[in-house]
Amino acid sequence: MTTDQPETGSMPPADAAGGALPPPAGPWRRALQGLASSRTAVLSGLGLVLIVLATVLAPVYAKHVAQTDPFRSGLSAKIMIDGKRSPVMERSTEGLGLGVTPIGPTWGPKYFLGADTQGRDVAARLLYGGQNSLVIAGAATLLCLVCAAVIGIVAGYAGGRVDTVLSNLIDMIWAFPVYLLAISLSIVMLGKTFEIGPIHISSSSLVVPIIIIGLVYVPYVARPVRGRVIAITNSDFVLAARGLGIRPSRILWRHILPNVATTLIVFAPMLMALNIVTESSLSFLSVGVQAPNASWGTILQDGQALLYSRPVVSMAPGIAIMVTVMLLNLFGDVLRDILDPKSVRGR
Amino acid sequence: MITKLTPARPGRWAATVATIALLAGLAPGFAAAQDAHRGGTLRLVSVSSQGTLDPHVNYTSQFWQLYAFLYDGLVGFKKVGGPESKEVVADLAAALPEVSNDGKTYTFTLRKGVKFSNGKEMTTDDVVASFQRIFKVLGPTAGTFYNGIVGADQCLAAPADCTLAGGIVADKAAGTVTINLVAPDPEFLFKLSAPHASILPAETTAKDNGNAPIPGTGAYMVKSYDPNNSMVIVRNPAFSEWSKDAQPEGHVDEIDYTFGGTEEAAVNAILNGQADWMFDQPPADRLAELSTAAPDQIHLAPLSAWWYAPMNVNLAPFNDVRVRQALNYAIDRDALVSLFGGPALAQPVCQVLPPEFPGHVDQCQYTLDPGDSWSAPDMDKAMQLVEESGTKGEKVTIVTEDNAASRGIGTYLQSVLSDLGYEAAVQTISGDIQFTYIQNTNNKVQLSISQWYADYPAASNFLNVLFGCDSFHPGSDASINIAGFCDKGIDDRMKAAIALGATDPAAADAEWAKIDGAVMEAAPALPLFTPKQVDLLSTRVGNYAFSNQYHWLIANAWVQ
Amino acid sequence: MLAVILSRLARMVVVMVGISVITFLIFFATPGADPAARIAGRNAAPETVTAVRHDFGLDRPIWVQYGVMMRKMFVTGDLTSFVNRGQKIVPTLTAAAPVTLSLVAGAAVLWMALGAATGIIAAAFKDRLPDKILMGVSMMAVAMPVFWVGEMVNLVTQSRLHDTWAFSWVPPLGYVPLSESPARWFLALIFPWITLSFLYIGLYGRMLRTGIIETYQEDYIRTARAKGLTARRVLLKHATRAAIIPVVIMFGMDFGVLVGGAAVLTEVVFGLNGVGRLTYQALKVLDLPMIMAAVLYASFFVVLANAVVDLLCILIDPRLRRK
Amino acid sequence: MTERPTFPMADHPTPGAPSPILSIRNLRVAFQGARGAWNEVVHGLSLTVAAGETVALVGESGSGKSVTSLALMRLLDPATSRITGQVTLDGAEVLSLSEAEMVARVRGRIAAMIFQEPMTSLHPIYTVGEQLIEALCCHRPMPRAEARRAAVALMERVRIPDAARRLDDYPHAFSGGMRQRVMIAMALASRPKLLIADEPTTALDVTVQGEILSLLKELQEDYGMAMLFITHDMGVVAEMADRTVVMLRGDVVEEGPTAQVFHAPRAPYTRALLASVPALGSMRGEPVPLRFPAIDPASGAATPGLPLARQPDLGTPLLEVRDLVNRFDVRGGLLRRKVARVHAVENVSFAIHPAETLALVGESGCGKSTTGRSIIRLAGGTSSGSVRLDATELFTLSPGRLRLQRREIQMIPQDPLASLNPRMTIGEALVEPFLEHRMGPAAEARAKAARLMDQVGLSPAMLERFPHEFSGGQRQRLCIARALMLDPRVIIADESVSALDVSVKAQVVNLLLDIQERTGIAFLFISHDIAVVERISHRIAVMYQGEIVEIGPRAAVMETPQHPYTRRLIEAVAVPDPARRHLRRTQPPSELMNPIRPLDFVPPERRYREAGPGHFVRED
Repeated sequence: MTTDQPETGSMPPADAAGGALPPPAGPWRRALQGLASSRTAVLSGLGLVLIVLATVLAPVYAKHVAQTDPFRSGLSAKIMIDGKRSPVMERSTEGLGLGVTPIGPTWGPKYFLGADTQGRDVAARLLYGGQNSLVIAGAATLLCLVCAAVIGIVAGYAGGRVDTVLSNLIDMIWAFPVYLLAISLSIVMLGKTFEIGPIHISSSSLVVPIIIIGLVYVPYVARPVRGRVIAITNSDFVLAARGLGIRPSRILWRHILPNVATTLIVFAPMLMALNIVTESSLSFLSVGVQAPNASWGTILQDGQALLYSRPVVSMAPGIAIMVTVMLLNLFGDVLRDILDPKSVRGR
Repeated sequence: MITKLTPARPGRWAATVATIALLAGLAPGFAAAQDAHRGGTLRLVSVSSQGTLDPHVNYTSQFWQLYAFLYDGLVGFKKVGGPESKEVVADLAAALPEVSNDGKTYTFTLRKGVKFSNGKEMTTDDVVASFQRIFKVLGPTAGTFYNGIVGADQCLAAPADCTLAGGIVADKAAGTVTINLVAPDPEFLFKLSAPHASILPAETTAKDNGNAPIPGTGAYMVKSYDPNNSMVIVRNPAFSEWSKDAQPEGHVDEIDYTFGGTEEAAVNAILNGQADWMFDQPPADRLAELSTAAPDQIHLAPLSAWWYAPMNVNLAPFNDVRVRQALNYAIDRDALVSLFGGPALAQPVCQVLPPEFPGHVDQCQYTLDPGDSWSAPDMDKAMQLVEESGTKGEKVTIVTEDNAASRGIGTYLQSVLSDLGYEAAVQTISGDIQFTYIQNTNNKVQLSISQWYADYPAASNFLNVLFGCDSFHPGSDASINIAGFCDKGIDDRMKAAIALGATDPAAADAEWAKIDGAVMEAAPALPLFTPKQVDLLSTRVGNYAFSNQYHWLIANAWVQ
Repeated sequence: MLAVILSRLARMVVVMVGISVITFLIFFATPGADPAARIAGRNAAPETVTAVRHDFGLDRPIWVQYGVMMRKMFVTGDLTSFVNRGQKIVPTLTAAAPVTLSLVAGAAVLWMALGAATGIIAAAFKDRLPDKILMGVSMMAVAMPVFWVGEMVNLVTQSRLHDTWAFSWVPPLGYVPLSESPARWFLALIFPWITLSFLYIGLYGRMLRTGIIETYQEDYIRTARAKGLTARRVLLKHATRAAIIPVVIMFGMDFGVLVGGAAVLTEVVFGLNGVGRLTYQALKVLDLPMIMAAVLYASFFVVLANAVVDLLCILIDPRLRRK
Repeated sequence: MTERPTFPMADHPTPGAPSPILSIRNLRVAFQGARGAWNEVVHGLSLTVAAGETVALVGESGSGKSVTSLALMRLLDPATSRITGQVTLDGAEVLSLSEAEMVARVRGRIAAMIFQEPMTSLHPIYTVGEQLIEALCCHRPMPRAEARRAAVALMERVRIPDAARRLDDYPHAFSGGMRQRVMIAMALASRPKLLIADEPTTALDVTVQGEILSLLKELQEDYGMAMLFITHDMGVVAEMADRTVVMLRGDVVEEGPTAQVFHAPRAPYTRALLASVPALGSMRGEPVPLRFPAIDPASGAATPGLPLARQPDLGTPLLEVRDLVNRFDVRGGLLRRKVARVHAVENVSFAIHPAETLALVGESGCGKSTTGRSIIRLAGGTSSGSVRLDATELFTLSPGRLRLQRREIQMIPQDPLASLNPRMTIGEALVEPFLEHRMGPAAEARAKAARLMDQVGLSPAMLERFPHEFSGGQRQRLCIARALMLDPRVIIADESVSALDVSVKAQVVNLLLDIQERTGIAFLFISHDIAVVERISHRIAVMYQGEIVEIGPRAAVMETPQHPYTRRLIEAVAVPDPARRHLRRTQPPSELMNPIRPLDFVPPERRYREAGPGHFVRED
C-alpha cells in the first residue's frame, strides 16, 4: 500500500545511494536531541537539577548559613532577633500560659522558615529531608523498574505456565490497595533488623522505605512491560531474527531488552513522582522514614502538629513536593512524547 | 420549661483547680440552684472509642470515666472533685466493711432496694456471680488485683470453673457478703473500688459482652454503642440516689459520645460550640491560642501519673548503673516540659512517686544541685560518668509511641544520647503495640518511653508494680517491669512496706519515700515529668469537678 | 453467560483467598504481633495472658487459626478484635462502609463531571490560553499530596477563615449519616469531596485531553468532518466518545480501589470513620481480625471493579462484543 | 532553486466543456515542521474538474496528491498548515470561507469524500446506521424514521446485501469492501456535486477493488457527479479517469485526457512511471521472467529489461512441501476457551527447484503468508505435514538444529521497517546472523556486509546508520542484503514489493532477478499483485481459503486459467491501458470469507486434475 504522508514534507533520502551523509543518529541520540529541543523538557530538567543541587548542598547550608545541626533538638536554643536574645521555643505567657510555640520564619540566615516542635531549623531540615525524599524515591524507582523489568520480561517472553503464575501473582498484589500494602509492609518491617550476611539493615535505615515503596508499584509497571514484551516478541523484527536463526538468549538481550528499555525509561519520571508522593504519605502516616532521619513527609508530619500556629512548617514541604512532582511530570510528559507516544498512557 | 436562674457563666468562676476544689466544698449551698440545671444533653467527642463496654474487661481510663456513673462496686471512690476523691466510701454496701481476722476477712452488708437498669433488684447472688465473673471473663486485673481472694488460684488456673469457694461467702437472708483473703492487703478496698469489681446482674453471660451494654446500678445506662461511631447514655430509669458521695444523681438527661475525627477537629468543634468536651488532650499546637482565646473553658488538673523512660538494666549500655545515672543527669527536664506544652501542663520530676501521692516526698538526685527539686541538667557529671563506664560509641535505640509527645521526647533523648557520645536512633511504634513490645525482653529494647497512671492511690501501685521483681517476666509480653529491674534488697523493703501499710499507713508512706530514693539511686528509669490533664469544655458546661480516679466527673456537670 | 460469571467468581475467590493467606503470614511474621498480652490488658498476670491466649486460640497451629478466623468472619460472623476487646469486626466494617461510599461516590461525581469538562475544554482549546490554564492547574492537582491539600483546606475552613462569612457554615470534621440529615451529610462532605476529587480531576482531565487529541488523528474523525458535521458535534460525539473509554476503565478501577479503602488519607485528614481509616488504624495496632476483614473487603472491591470494568468495556466498546 | 514551471494547460479547461465544479488555481500547501520551519509540499497546483467528469490525480507517495484533496476540503489542521491560492467549489471560494461556512455549505454538500482505509475511517463505536443517519440529518434535518428509511435506501444503493438488518451492525462486523460501500453511501447522503475519492481501493483486495470501481462508476453516472480520483495505481487510472493529472513532489508534471497521457506521455516522469507499471498480460509470449525496463528519470528514455538468463534446475526439488496444514484456535468468551478454528493452511503441497521462482498468489486472508511462515516454522498455531529441504525434514528438527537450518531458507518481509530492529545499526543487523551461525570472524562478516550493500545498490558507508534513516525501498534492499548474508538456498519473499512505489518496486524486482541469476537461489514469491507475479515467476500457485486451487507453469495459469477463482482473480485486475477498460456494471458483491470453522470440522478430501503439463487444478 502506498500512502501519502502529508506530515512528512521532507522526503526520506532518495532511493539512489550516495550523496553527503548526515552523521548517524541512533534512537537514543535522537531522543536526547528531542529533549534538548523541547523548552518544557529543558526547563523542567533544569528545575530538577536545581532541586537536587539544593538538597545536595544541605550540609553546606546547615553548617555555614543556618549554623545548626538539623538533627539535634534545639529546645533550649536561643536566637538573636533585633539585638535581643529570645528563645526558639517561645513559652506562652498570656492567659493561662499554656503551650510552647516554636519561632516562626525569620527570613534571615538562621531559622529562615522558623523552627519545628523540636526547635530545629525547618529550612535546613527541608533540604536534608529533600535529600532523603529524592534518594528514597530515586532508589525505589530503580528497584521497581528492575523488578518489573525482570518479572515482565520473564512472564512476557517465557509465556505459558510461567506467565500464568506470574500474571496471577501480579494480579493478586494489584488487588491489594497500594497504601494498605505499603502500610502493612512498613509495620512488618518496623520492629525488625534484617541481617543478610554482612548487610545489616536497621528499621531506621532508608533501605526499608525504599524497599517498600519500590515493591508496591511493581505490578503497575510489570503489567505494561509484560504487554510490551509480548508485543515485541511478536514483532516483525524479532520474527525476522528468529528466521535468521539468532539464539533466543541473544534475541532477548539484543532485540527485546533495548526496545523494552524505552517503556521503562518513560515510566521512570512518572514513577519517581509517584514515589515522592507515596514516601511523603507513608511518612505522614508515620510508617515511612523514621527519626532522626527526615524527609519531606516527616517534616509534613511535624508540621501537622504545628498546622495552626506555624502553618509554614507543613506548607514548605508540601510546596517542595508539589514543585518537584510537577517538574518530574512535565519532564516525563515530554519524554513519553519522544520515546513512546502510544504505549504508555495516563498516570 | 424551667426559667433560667443562673445568670453567671460557670466558666468564669471555675478557672483553676483551686477554685474548683473550693467550689466542690461549697457545693451543698448551691443545692437548690443545681436542680435548675437538671436536663439537657452533653456532647462528648473522642478520636476513638476503646472497645468493649464490659466493665470487667475494659481497662481504659476513657471508659472507666464512664463506668463511674454506670456501675457500682461494693465500695467506690468518693465522686467529688479535689483531694477527697481519693477516699473510699461505701457504695452498694451500706457501710464500709468490717475488717477482721487480722485484716483477712471483709464483711459487707448490702444496701436494700438498689435496682439494676433492667429493673431487677441487686442481691448477694449478683455479688458472688460478679466476683466469679472477673475470673471467668479473664479480666485483666484478675491475676493482679483479686488474686489475694481465697480460691483465686484455682480460678486463675481454670477460669471456666471458677467458684471462689471460701473466698466470697454470701448470706442471702442477712444480705451480707464476706470476702476472705489469703493474706492481709491494705490496698484491697482500693482494688474493690476499681470498675473491674463492678457488681453486675448474676445472669450476665460469663463472656466478654463486647459492645452489648450490661445492666448496671449507676445513675445512667448505655442506650446504644457503636464503637466506630457513637455511644448514647441516658438516665437509668430504675435509679434513685442512695448516696451522693458514691453515686450522685446526674444533672444531664443524656450524654452523646461521638467517636472519630481528629483532636484538631474536636478543639474546633468545642470552640465553635458544636461539642462540649473532648476526651483527648488538645493538640499542643492549639494550647497557646486556647489559653488566650478561651481561658475560661480550660481546666487543668494534676494527674497521679508520670512519664518515664525505662532503661533496660539487663542490656548494654544500661546494664551499667553509671550510664543510667549519667542520662538522668544529662536530660534537660525543662526542655521535656516544653515539649509537653510548657510548665503549666507538666512538672519536671526526678523521682518515681508523683507529687501529692501517698509516700511522695520531694527529692531530686539528678540535678545540678541535688536537693528537693530539679533545677538544671549536669552535663559535666554525666559526661564524666559515661567516660568512666567506657560505653561511649555504643548503639542505643529508643522505642517511642507514635504520638507527637512520645516521638518528641524520643527525638530529644536521641539528641542527648548523641551529645553523650552514643550512636542513637529512634524507632516509632503504634502505641498499642509499643506498650507490650517494650515489655518483652525478646525484643531487646534498650530504652523506651512510657507512662503510668495510678489505678488507685497507693505508692506500691507505682514502685512495686513498675520496679518489683514480681512484675518482671522475661520473654513475656506482660512484664510491666520494663526496665527488668530486680533488686532483692529493695524488693524485700517494698514487700515489708506493703505489709506495714495495713497497720500503720503513715509509717509505711515514710518508708515508701525512702524506697523511692533507693530506686532512683539505681536509676532503672528516667523520670521525665508529671503531666497535667487539660479539659476543654464548651461555654455551656458548668460545675466542673475533677476526681483523681475518674478525672472529670461527667455526671456532676450540667449544661445551660 | 452463567459459566462466565461463575468462572469470574471463582477467580475472585482464588485471588481473595491468596490475599488473605498472604495477610495472615505477614501478620505472624511481624514482631510484637502476639495479641495475647494486649488483649489481656495492662499489667495482667501471666496466668491471665496464658488463659487469654488459649481462649482466643492463639496457641493453636497457624492454619487452624486461619480456618477459625475465616469461619468466624464468614460463617458465624462473630469475629472480634484483638485490640479493642469485644469489638465485633463485621458490624464495625459494615458501619464504616457507608461513610467511605458517601465520600467516594460524591467525589466520583465531582471528578467525572469536572474531569470531563476539563479534558474537553482543554482539548477544544488545544495550545491556547484556556488549555494552558486548565493543564497547569491539573498538573498542580496531580502533584499535590492529597493529605496536604486536606490539611490546607482544614486550616482555612476550620480555623483561619472559619469566622468569616465564607466558611462559617462549615461543620466540624466528621461524618453525618445521610439517613440522619441529608443536608448536614452534604455539608460535612463538601470539602472531603473536593479534596479527594481534586487529584482525579487533574488526572482524568489530562488523560481525556490527551485521548481526545489522539483521537483527532484517527481517520474516522476526518470522515466525520468531511461529511459536514459541526466542530462541536465532532468533538463531543465522535472524539470524546471514543476517548472516554480508557477514562471509564480507569474510573472503574479507581472507584473500586477507593471504595475498598484507598481513600485512607482523605479519611484520616477529615476524620471520617471510613473503611480506609479503619484499616489504617487496624494496621497500626496490628489488629489481625480487623486487618483481615478490611483487606478482604478492599480486595473484593478491587476484584469486583476489575470484573465490572471488563463488562463495562464490552458495553461501551462494541469492538469487544464479538461473539 | 529554479522557478517551478506551472503547467500551462491547467488554466484552460477543454473548450466546450461545462463550467467546472472544482477549479483550483495556484494551490500551495505548506506544513510547519518540528522547529517551526515551513515546508511547502504542494507548489502551485492548478486543475479543474467539470460536472460529471472524472479526473485522476496520480503520483507516488509524497507527491502531494492527498494533501491537495484534504486542502481543498480544508481538513488540514490550520495550526500547522498553510494553504494559499484559489479553490472554487461550485462557486464557493473555499479558502476564504469560515470553518462554520465550510460545514454549512461545502463539506458533504457540494463535495463529499471517501478515504483509503475503510477499516479505520468509520467510527468503531457507532453503528453504521447511526453514522449514515448522522450524515443524512446534518444536512437535512428529518424525523428519525424517515432518516432510517433513507439510510436503508442508501445502503441498498451501494449494494450492501440485507441492508435493513445490517443497519444496526457496528463497522467491525463488515469486511473492508463493505465498509468502503458504507463510506460511499455516507458520501452520497447529500447528493454532492463532487466526490473526492482518495485511494478508495488501495487497501482492498483485487476482486473487491473491481467491484468498488464499478460501483463508483455506476453511481457517478446515476448521480451525475464529478469525481476527483486520487490514486497511485495506473491501472485504476486507466479504468476510471476521463482526464489524468500526474504529480511529482508537489508539482503537476503532466495533464491531459487519460488516453493521451497513457499512449503519448510527454513528461519523462510519466514515461518512467508507465514503464515501471507491470501490465497484466504484457508477458504473453515471454518464456522466462523479464526484468523491468530501466528508465532515465531525466529524459524518460527506457532501456528494455533483460530476460532472466538462468534456467531453473529441474532435477530434484530443493524444497518440497507436502500436505502442509496450519490451524489456529480461536478462543472466545471471558473463559478463553477454544470456540472455533482457523484453517489457515489446508493440505498445501508444492515443490521448488534451484533457481526457480514459485509465486503464491491470492487475496488477503487466503493463507499464503501463513504458508510461507509455516515452512520455516514461524507461523504459530499448529502445523503438520512435511517440509523437506534437500534431504532434511524441517518439521522434525529440534529447536537447536532448526535454528541452524534456518540459514538455508531466508525470508524477506513485507514491512521492512518493522522487521529491522530500530535500535540496531544496519551494520550490526547485517553482521549479527553471520556471526550467530559462526560463518567466520567478525572482520569477514563486515567485509561481506559491505560487499552485499554494494550488491543491493547501497553505499557500504550506510552501515553505520539506523533503519529510520532509510527510505522504504532502501530498507527492502537492506532486508534482502541481510537475508543474503547467510547464503541461503531458498528465499521466501512475503509481499516483499507490495508496499513500494511503482518505480521502486520495479528496481527491487530487478534486484531479485539479478540475485537469482547470479546465485541460483530459489524464490517462493508470495504476492497478491498478479501483474508483478506474472513478470517474476516460473510457476504460479493460486491460493483460496487456505488451499491451493490451481498450480502450474506461469504461462499456463495466466493464459489458460482453469479454476473459476483464478479466472475471477485475473479478470479483476485493472490494466493500465485505457483502451482495455473492462468494468462491468452491477456485479454482485463478494465477501471474502475467513476460513473459520467449527472445532469438529473435517476438511473435505481434495483431488486435482492435470490440465496440462505440470498444471494442476483443484476439482470442486
